[in-house]
Amino acid sequence: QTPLPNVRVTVIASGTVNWELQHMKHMHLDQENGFNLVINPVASLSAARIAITSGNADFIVSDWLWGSERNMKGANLGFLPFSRQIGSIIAAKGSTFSNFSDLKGKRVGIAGGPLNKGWVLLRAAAKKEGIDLEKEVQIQFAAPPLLNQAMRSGRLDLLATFWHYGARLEAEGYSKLYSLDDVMKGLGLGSEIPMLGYLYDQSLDPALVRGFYNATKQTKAQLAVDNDAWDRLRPLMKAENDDIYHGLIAGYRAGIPSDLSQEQIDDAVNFYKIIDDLKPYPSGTQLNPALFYREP
Amino acid sequence: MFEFHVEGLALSQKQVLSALSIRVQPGETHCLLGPSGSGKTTLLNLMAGLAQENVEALGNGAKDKNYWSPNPPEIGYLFQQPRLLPWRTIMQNLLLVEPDKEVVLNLLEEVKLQDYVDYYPAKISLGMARRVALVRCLLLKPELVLMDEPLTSLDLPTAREMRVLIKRLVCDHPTRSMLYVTHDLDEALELGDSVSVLGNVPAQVIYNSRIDEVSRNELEALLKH
Amino acid sequence: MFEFHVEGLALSQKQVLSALSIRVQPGETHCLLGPSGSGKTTLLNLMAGLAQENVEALGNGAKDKNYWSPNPPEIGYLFQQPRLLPWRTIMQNLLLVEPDKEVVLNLLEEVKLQDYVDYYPAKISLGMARRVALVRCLLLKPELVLMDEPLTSLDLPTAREMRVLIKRLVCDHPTRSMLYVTHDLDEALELGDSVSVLGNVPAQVIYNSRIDEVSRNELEALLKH
Amino acid sequence: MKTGRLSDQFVAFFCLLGGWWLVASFVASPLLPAPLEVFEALSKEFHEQRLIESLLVTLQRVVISFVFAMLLGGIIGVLMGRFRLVNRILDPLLIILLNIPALVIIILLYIWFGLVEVAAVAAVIINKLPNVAVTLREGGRMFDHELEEMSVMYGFSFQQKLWHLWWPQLFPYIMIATRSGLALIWKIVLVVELLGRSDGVGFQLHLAFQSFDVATILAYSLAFISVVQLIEWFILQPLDRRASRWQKGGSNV
Amino acid sequence: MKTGRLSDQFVAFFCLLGGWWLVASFVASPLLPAPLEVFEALSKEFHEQRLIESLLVTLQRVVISFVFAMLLGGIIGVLMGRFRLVNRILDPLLIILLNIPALVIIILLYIWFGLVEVAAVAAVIINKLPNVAVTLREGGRMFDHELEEMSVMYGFSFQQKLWHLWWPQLFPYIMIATRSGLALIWKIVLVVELLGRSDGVGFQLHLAFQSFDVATILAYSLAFISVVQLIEWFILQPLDRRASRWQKGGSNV
Ligand SMILES: Nc1ncnc2c1ncn2[C@@H]1O[C@H](COP(=O)(O)OP(=O)(O)OP(=O)(O)O)[C@@H](O)[C@H]1O
Ligand SMILES: Nc1ncnc2c1ncn2[C@@H]1O[C@H](COP(=O)(O)OP(=O)(O)OP(=O)(O)O)[C@@H](O)[C@H]1O
Ligand SMILES: [Mg+2]
Ligand SMILES: [Mg+2]
Repeated sequence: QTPLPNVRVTVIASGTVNWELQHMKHMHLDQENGFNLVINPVASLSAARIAITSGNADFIVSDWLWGSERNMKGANLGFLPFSRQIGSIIAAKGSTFSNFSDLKGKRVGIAGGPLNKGWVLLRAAAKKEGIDLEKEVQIQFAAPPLLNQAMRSGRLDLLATFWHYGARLEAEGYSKLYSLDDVMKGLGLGSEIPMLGYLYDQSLDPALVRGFYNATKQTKAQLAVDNDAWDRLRPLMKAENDDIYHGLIAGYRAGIPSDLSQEQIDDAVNFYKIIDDLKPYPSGTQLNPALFYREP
Repeated sequence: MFEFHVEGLALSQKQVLSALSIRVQPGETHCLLGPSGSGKTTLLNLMAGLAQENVEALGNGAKDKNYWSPNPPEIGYLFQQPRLLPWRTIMQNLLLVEPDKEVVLNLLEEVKLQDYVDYYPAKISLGMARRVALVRCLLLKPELVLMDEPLTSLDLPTAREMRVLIKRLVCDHPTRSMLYVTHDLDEALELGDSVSVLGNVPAQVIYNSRIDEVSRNELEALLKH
Repeated sequence: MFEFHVEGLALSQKQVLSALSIRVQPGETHCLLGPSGSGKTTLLNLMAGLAQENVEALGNGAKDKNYWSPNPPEIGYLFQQPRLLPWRTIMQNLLLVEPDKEVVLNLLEEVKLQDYVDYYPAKISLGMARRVALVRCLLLKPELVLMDEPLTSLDLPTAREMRVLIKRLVCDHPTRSMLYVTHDLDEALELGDSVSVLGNVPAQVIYNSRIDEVSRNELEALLKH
Repeated sequence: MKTGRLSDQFVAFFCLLGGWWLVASFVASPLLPAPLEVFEALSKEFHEQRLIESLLVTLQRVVISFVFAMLLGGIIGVLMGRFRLVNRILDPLLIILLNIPALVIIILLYIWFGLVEVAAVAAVIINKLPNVAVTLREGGRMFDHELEEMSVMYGFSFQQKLWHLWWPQLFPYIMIATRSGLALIWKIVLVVELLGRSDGVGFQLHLAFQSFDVATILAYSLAFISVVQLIEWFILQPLDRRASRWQKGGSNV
Repeated sequence: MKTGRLSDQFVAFFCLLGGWWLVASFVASPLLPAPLEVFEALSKEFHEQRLIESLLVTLQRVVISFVFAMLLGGIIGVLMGRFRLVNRILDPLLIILLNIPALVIIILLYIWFGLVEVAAVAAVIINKLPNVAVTLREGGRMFDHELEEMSVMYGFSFQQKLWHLWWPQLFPYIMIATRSGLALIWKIVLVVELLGRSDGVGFQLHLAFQSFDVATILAYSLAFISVVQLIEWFILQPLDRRASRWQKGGSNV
């Protein structure tokens, strides 16, 4: 009996991916699908990206935007859907925004930089109404924990952040301002494209990729219904209270994607164009759909 | 009259000065002789009020550090080493003490260094540096001048000229007093009005007299002790 | 015989040495007199082969920097300033030159500094530091010793003892030669076998003779030029 | 002489460039872009009007932080070097400030004062100040005792001491603090911008970094390095030369 | 004397602690935890066996990088200080290395050599080396010309020169490089660990940052600062004192 091949996945130690993989490992879903899962925790997304670029990881989780950009620069990455979560738009307590023109002059915090998906979608939607949000609001890019803090101390009116940071704020009584799903539909992107996914190098053995994909799907299916499994994961989640804990579970479950459909891939291509058009100097390049993994 | 009195002094636990008194009459020059390492420089430093670390003044009067009676005089001090600022030219060094360029140039001419005003101290010879230091000291106009072997490292004719200069500007000045440390008996006899000889370390005054009451041979014998 | 010849030397574009030759007989002592700033130290540095920046040797022989004929001798050099390592005690300074502690202690006793072996240079007087430097130089056993005013800042009796020491260890040594720079004519007359007088800067030899063919007065007159 | 010196540096510069170009064309990976690609990225950033603007913003932060850090750190350092008591009391604080991670200071200041410019600049100053202090403390310790005594005896005024006595002795230490200071401050400004500012080179670098755009990263780095190299050539090296004139090996009389 | 010196520092230390405690209890926010909370976080990390382990891993990286950076940087710096030609040729390279953002070096090395320990340590060394070089270059420049000549005339061997002539003159510069070096290296190690290691204090710190656990962040910072403070008390300060014995103000004969 030959030992199973190792599959190395580099994950952020405190991130949602880690929850999923820990469960997979615990239930031996990796062995069942013909590989041995090795989890390498790192402290930041950058570290994970370096890991796959330098060949020290087989899979990492990132968004397809990054994957496609790397591919344009000569990499050969593939994408397995991980989550449909895009991010959250959170409003300060007591604020009332009904349309985009209310946002004029407001202080908007954006996590991660100008490519934050929620922010891009907002801008695209506002642009349709003839408002250039980039010029009309006071933008504050910063690291997500800092922005959460700024929100709590009343230094922001609106916040576009990652969903698990948003979930914490929601648990504290802040409200989501926009449903990004609606915004996307408004932009003609109706198919709920998963933004985050497992990126891997396409030279990886296809059988392993398929095995890994199956294992994640089985894991997700279990986590979608099994509450006991979550209790086991709770220490990893650093949830200060039950509200946050349940918020995080709900968020995870809401993000579980389906297999990629052609429609979703088309939407991704369109979405890419929207982002490109929003740049001050659009590059005019197109998303290469070869990035996305299709069931053979 | 300036009277200096100390009960004793120790540097880093080593006693360097015994109890001693030095008296300088106003307008007069007092020469100080003594073997190498006997404590002359230490004595001058103490007189000048230079705070040294690890100093233990001994005896009474050590607390208030008032060694002078009645009052500490205004003091100018020519150190044993030139102590010029190496990063300033000769002229710049002197202008720090006397801003009037004319005065400085005149004195520099007297020590025959008028051609070296723009030289840095590292680029002149030791004897020249000593002369610059002498000029700097002569630019001050204090009540009491302390000079620590000002004319070593100079050739005989130059030393003689310098001696004349010092005599003219300090010794013959009616209100300026001087305490002059030297190893050269001729110098002492020529410049001094009175003389003290220090014994070996810890220094004490083993002889003190007016200069006209002492002969060269006597002094030489005293130094040999 | 050691013969040194240079066509001229300029430091930072200023000519310091003219063409000059110095001859030292093996086993003899040659004294060098000259006014302050005339170029004696520069000459000694050149002899010792100390590379100085901004030096322009003038004339022939300047290229290969071979000023000695037939061959450059082994040289020991007592600098005009003590140049002790300030961060090492007297003893450590000397042990760097002569590892045998006994020998060092013996010589230190001769200059009466045996009690100061563990002192750092900043804590001894200038005259004492000079004596330490003298000891360090005497620890070397070269063919030719260069000494640049070794006995300034010393009182008369001590200077006399040092002179005796130098005479015993260097001048009377059958194979050791010395070039001795001084401003003190008595010293020159006592120690030297021959004497040269340098003129003012740029230095050149204005007088050269065996010591027994010259009188003190003659030398004094020469120095005044 | 002067041209010789500069041309030497140019030769060294071009050798470096050549070496880089050789290695890059040998490796031929976008992760090690050739000089040309970097210059393309540079001109792209320039034409899209980001380069100059970011550089100016960052330089402004660098200059302000530099001035304050050098002044405060210098005074504290010299006092610590001169007076044992000051040293003993401030030393633990210095160690703490020196070793507290930049991240921590930046976060705390951002939290307390909000994501404002003052917090950013203050964070940089607090990060750099202990370095200056540590450097100038050694300078203060090495002051020449004999010259100090001389200045007292010859009645130097405070200004005279400052300019003619202390400054020349502190000069090498100030140069160390300046050179490594500029570099350090610029690096901290990058982190500060990365964590909580929306403009400046650090922000642009972060964007480029997110898409692993090494050419752009290098382009911005080179732009800043060029600025520093100009400062080096036209301010620091002339100062160096002026200050070493008096030394034995100095080149002027 | 010695106890007096240490107790002074303890007093200063406790004053600091007291001040912190006062401010913290006044502000009463989890973002400025009181000393007690930090110590709780510390003991929690200690009991969960992360503290010592992370600290050891990080310290190991710090020590290795420190040794190499000091050695290489020191040699290069002194040579640059002594020889004008070396200086002119290496100067542009030094400026580049000094000012290239740490991030860039770290990423490039990780990408080229993979996420291995060697790349991490090399990145730290390359980051720190130019700082050491810049510092020791000034040291090399200030060498005493007269003592140098003396050592030649009195036939000092290379070892004698190294130990008795050069080392004491370089000492203050080495202390600067050591003190600010330890701090800088530790900070870079943090970034290196953040970007590509799965252990060490930098890794833990960043995890704490993501959940905004300021108490834990401070706990780890304090743990490292304590280590440095111990180094300061038991290695650097005794060295300082030994090296200043010979000065005019020194306390021994
Ligand atoms: N900082 C110090 N610590 C300990 N001893 C010292 C210190 N400074 C000087 N001494 C000692 O004090 C004594 C006197 O030194 P001082 O410099 O006063 O001598 P001096 O009479 O000026 O000698 P010279 O004629 O050689 O200049 C010496 O024995 C010296 O060792
Ligand atoms: N580095 C230098 N650059 C320019 N000129 C110099 C330099 N060094 C010495 N000189 C000049 O050379 C001349 C001779 O100096 P040197 O030190 O040889 O004199 P010296 O004969 O030893 O005098 P002293 O008896 O005072 O020691 C002086 O006029 C001095 O100004
Ligand atoms: Mg003396
Ligand atoms: Mg001389």
